[in-house]
Amino acid sequence: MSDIATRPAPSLLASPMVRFGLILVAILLAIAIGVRLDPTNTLYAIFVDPFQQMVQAPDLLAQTVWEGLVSGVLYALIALGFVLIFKASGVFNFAQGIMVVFAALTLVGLYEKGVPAFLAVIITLGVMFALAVTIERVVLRPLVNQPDIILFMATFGITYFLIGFGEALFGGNPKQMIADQLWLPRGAIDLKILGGLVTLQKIDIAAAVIASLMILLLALFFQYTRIGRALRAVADSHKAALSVGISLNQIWVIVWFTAGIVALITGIMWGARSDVSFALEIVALKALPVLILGGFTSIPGAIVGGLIIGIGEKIGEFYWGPLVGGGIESWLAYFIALAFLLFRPQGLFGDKIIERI
Amino acid sequence: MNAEPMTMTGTPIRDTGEVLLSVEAISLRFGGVKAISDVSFDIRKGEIRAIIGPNGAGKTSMLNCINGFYQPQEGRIVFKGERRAKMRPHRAAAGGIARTFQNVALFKGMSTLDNIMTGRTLKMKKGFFWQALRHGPAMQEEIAHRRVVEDIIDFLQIEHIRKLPVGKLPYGLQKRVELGRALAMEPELLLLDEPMAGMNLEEKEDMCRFILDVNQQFGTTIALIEHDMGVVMDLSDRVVVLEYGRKIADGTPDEVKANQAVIDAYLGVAH
Amino acid sequence: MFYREAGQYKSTYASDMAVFPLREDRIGIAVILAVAFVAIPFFGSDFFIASVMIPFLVFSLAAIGLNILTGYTGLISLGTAAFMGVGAYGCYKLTTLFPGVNIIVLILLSGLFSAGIGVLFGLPSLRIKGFYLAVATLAAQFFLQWCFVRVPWLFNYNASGSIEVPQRTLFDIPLTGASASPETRYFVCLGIVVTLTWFASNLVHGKLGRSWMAVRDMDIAAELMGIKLLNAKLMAFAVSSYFAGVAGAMMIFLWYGGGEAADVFSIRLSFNILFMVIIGGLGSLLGSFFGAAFLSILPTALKFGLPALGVPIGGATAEHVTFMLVGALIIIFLIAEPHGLARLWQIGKQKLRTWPFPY
Amino acid sequence: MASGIEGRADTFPKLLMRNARDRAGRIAFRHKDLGIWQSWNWAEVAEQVRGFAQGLKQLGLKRGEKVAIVGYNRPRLYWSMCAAQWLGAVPVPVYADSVADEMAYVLDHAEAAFAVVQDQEQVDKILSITDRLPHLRQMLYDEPRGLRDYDHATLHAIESVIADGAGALREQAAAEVLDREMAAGQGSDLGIILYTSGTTGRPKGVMLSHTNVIVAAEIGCSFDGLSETDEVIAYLPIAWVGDHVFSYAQAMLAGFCVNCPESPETVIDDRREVGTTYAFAPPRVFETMLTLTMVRMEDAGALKRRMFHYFLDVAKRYGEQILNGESVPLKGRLLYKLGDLLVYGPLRNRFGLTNIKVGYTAGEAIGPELFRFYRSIGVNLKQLYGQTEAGVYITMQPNGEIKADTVGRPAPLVEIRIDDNGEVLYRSPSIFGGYYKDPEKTAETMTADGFVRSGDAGFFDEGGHLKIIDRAKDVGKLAGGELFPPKYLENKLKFYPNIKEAVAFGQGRDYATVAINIDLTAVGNWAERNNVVYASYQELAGHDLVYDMIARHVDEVNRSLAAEPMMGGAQIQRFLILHKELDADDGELTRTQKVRRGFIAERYAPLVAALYDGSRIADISTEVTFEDGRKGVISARVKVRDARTYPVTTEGAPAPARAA
Repeated sequence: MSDIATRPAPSLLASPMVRFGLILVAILLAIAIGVRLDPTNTLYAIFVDPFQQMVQAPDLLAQTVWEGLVSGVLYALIALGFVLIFKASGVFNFAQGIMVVFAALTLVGLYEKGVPAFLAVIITLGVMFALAVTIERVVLRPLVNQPDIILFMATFGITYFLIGFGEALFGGNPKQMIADQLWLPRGAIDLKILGGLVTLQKIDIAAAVIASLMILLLALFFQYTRIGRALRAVADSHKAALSVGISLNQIWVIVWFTAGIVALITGIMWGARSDVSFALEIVALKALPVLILGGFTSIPGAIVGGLIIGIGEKIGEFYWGPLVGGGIESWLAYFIALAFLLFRPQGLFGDKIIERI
Repeated sequence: MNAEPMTMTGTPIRDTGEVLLSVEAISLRFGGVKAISDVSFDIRKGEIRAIIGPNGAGKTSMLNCINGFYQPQEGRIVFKGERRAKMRPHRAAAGGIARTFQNVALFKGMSTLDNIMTGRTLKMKKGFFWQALRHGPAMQEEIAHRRVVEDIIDFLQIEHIRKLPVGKLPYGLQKRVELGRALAMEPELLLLDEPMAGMNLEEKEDMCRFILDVNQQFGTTIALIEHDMGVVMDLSDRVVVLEYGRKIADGTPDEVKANQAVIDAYLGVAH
Repeated sequence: MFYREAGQYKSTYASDMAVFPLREDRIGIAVILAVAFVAIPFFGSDFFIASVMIPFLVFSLAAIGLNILTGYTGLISLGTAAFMGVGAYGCYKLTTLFPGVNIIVLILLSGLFSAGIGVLFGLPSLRIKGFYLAVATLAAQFFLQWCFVRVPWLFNYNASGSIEVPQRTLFDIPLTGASASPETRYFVCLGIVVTLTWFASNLVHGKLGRSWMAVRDMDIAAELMGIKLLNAKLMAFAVSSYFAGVAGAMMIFLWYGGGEAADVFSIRLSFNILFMVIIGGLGSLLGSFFGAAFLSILPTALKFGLPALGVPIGGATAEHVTFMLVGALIIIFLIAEPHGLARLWQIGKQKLRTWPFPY
Repeated sequence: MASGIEGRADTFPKLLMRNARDRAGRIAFRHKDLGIWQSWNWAEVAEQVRGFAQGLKQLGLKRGEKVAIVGYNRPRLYWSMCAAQWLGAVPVPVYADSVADEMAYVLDHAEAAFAVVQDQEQVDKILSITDRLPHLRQMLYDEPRGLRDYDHATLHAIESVIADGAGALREQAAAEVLDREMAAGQGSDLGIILYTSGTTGRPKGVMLSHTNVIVAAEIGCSFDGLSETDEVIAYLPIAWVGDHVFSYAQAMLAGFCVNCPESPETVIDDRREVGTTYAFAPPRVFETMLTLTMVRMEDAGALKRRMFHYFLDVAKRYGEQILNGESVPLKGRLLYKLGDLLVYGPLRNRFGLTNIKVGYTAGEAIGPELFRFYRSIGVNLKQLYGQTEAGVYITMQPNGEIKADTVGRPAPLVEIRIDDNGEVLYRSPSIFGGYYKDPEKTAETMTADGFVRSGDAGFFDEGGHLKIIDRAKDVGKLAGGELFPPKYLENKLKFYPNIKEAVAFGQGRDYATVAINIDLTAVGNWAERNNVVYASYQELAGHDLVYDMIARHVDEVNRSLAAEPMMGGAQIQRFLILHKELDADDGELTRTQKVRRGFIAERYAPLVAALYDGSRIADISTEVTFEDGRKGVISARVKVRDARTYPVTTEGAPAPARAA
């Protein structure tokens, strides 16, 4: 037993300030909703009606959950990129979102320049590798041993640079993802279940499958390859990694490259569902609440967190959104994360926060 | 009572009468691990009380319970006659408990002066409005407290580092600044967590002198954790010995030195 | 080199604790204020004042606000733009509710709304720290931005959904609205920024500032010194958001003169202000000005400067280059001097004081 | 020049009351304490001193009794001098860093009845020797820290003594009695006893009357036009005549402000803050500042370093002429102006000498290079030649007649005569009244016609400026009859920043040799730049490259000696570098940091033998005292080297010019 010990977390609700604050937030939300509604029906509309709808039209519920599931998978993919880098280098990589966009833009851009689709994929992978090497050389190596916050800020710099660079190269207009050329399916499957019609886009199914495969591959990679074991070791201790015979610099390149691959796949899938543009950057921010739920260091956490956020915000938008005029998708994810955070500051799967003295 | 007559060499009359603080059957657990089990002892007004024990004996955890950083699951803490199941950090501070830390916990981005000034925070009453003006009452208050802080700086002989950021100071000086910050709170009970760890002989001697001076000049009650047995035996009036979270001895330095359990558990190893 | 410190002794604590204890620094500040209040309005062109100085002042104020939170108290916020927006909409509501009250008063009052909202979103800071807190502030950013669009009450149910800046005067001189001259608007901005900076400087040099820095540097020790963490943090959120709110109101009423505020107060703006604070220097009021100057003037300079130098560059390309440059500069700055321009300034000043010695 | 002592104010307490009347609101004392400069104006000081005097009176201090004063420069300690003088008692300032044994001798010899000390350290020191001080009755201290639990039967805080006195003075009768005490004092009364730290034997108590000191102060004040607007910083030992005259007597006379630094370590910063206008420092202080400057500049960028040295060259060429008001070509003037902006002004600022009107150096010879450096950057540095027995001034340098190698013309009111053996004798109204309780020594020093033997050998040059060669008794002869001035050699060597101390041997020997102490700061820095690795002082001192460097310095000294009259024979033939620093704690230096040649020759006898027996190496082990008082022995093998000598170029021996 060491003198340095964990501090028993104080009960959250014990703080009157926090309790007061939560009540205030609730009132604020109620007012925001109340503005849009006949006051007498407010409680009904919030607490009864949505659930009635769910029960009455299970097909719609299934459809919503499915859509949430798919976007959740994609959130999880972005979050996965974060987790990979955070685990191995302690860097909170804000640029993961933009790497997704950058990868997708490069792919589409290359194709537009006349490069065959699959060759373009390979070249893009090369670009992502070059990017990883550059970032390691130019940004990470000079900043080694700096506080986390500095590295975090540096990834902001990377983000901005990549935005400018990408727009300068490929222009700012949205582009069409080359889904067909990559043999991604299109069209939809209509399922007649639950007394209604549930439409599953084939591309969504593909996304879910490919994402699952991706995660499986990564798991195998970490479990059974020498480099993968080294990467896991480095998360615990840098010395351990060195003993495996891989330098820290190499590890960083590998990790950033892996994150780059994840980014490319995310970009392809997401781009195939909508289109490729910098608007994705905002979507990528959604990975943050996912991480908060899942914890910064947990791959299963990222997946579960992504699904919770994806499904949660779709259901919220579909059933409660109209009450306040819609569009609550833009912030609901953060509130869900915040609510979790207040009760589990370290996330669902995160390591326990230790306070030392 | 170990009272001695006053002499020119400065041996003080010990006035260790009433109990200032007592811990009663404290137990602290982290998950399944017991850090402290059923420990009771008291600290009398005006004395220097040492807490010793091997690494991991729960000494720091004990201090953390006393000033409310940890909340023990069982037991009571009685401070100035008030019995509490748990202490709250700022309530402990307001009640007159100050402390220093095993690994210096200074505010690294601030100067020595500002660090010690933070010790006065609780005693500064002027509101936000006056602070925003920084003239009139707020400035007078700042000046009044600056005077007190300057006395402490003078006392600890750290004039030359008054305006330097503490982050770059040598370790020994940082420890001194930390003591200064605690003193600025004008505490009734001062908890010192290994005040001499990592110091050279000269710095240790200085620190010993400061601790004795604080005790004598301001009448501050001191509870300290220290590994250097020579220091403990010289400084303290009474010693409590912990091992694996349990109290194994309690008494004057001589009594403790003679205690077989202590010799077995601690002294035999340390020397 | 210019410092002659001999004879500058302090015989009172008040003079020793002055913000500018050295005569040379006081002269420097006086010169800067003279330039700001006299030289710029007198010599500056309308374009310079309206497109360079006013944005600079607005960003400076917002950066000071964020610096109080992030630099002094160590709490990261990605929601500055939203708090600015609260100030802007608050001011708009106030102008409609109290058309008789002077606009300057209303701008200063509108900061109180964002202070309130800031405290609300600051509440989680008791429990969560670091990146986690950044996400909490993102919640504020997106939620408030959503409100700006979806709550028509905020923009008085008008069709365009934007803030309409009414004409308001002081002594018959138009301060806001279409007929307000850039000089007048500049003076109002300057007056507010100077006053609030003075308040901020007073705060950070006093008890509250020390509490903030204590929380930033070692929150556990601060707590055991009797500093109530929640109070200190919420105070930082309140003051920070107040500054942001006033900056937001200034932005719409004195700079843009109205507009689609929801787009203006986007996450991009939050990031921009965060960069200003980082490049300028965390924990330095002066740095906030440096950062704001750097990042608000750089795009303008690129847009107008490069073509002037004969580099053929379109508006869109200029924007891309700006993005790349800003990104690269952030990285370069973090590598060269993680403590920002303010630290460089400090080092330079120290060099001047110890000149000709290197240390 | 006529003596301008006012009829009334012929003692220091009277001067104080005059100041309190004429310039009541002017700041008299400042003390950096608790972070700011606490200040007292003349009226407040007078109030404090009156209370202090009354307090001392109540404690039983009698006319004619001695009051020992021990500590660093603190306002209350200066006030204690005046308060003692008020009652007709005699203050005896004592060097604060004296060890208990030295202090016991002085206090006992002076028969001190009271001791006014700074802090617990001094209290403890005196308590440890009380059994040897039968006359000591009361002790007062300035800083109460740590003394709370001491027996206060005969121990008092100055503050409370002053408060008690001030309380009693509220009674009209008591005040009148006290005022009569002051009025009873006369200029001819014994004002102060200053113990000199002789290079040999026990310290001697130099008795100076109020008139002696006031005349001396007046000489200085009128010579340099000092007024009440001046500022000095008091940081030299209060027991030294220089500090007594500059920081006490002249301040009282001219009414200027005395600034007491926060602690000995902060003197440079404190001097910069105050911006003194009038300064006094032994050459050592200036030397340290210059060495630090050069060492620090080595770390500057190449461009800055070149600029720095370029402008120093400019200063060397034109600076002194400009300061002396001579004509300088326009280009020189412009370059100097630029240099002033870029280098000299900032340098003066760093040294805290921006506002300096005149600075004095004395105590020992200053290197010409060093001296010219300060003058060339615009600091009006002058030399004076003085002694405690003279109440300090013997010769001074008038503006415009400043040379590095002479100490100036006789000071106002001073007559000088050169004895047949070359010794300098002087007479003035400020010379002392004799050594306390030592008529024998007094008779040895004073001639029948009232001249005082300085003990220094010197001569007047053509311009009527005095040039000091060495201690009269130290100017010796080699076995071959050539003149051997050891100090002259040593000083020449010490002008090199790498050499901290040098001890010359040669009296009655065949040739001259030296033992050298390297300067750890300068040489250490050189070593770092030249990748010379060393683990200790001893290793560095024995390094061959260091020997090579020192050999070059010795070579240059020999070359210059060869070119000087009468000195060619004293060229250094062999030298060695000592393995340890000479230290006052080991008795190798005096408390004023002068080398004790004889003692060193004894202590390092094997080394001296090696210098003369031709061996290349010698073993030595010496006992040393560590800082904490423990003793130990260090042993070393020291190398001896031969130096090159040069044929003597000047013939003949011009006789020293005599003063008219």
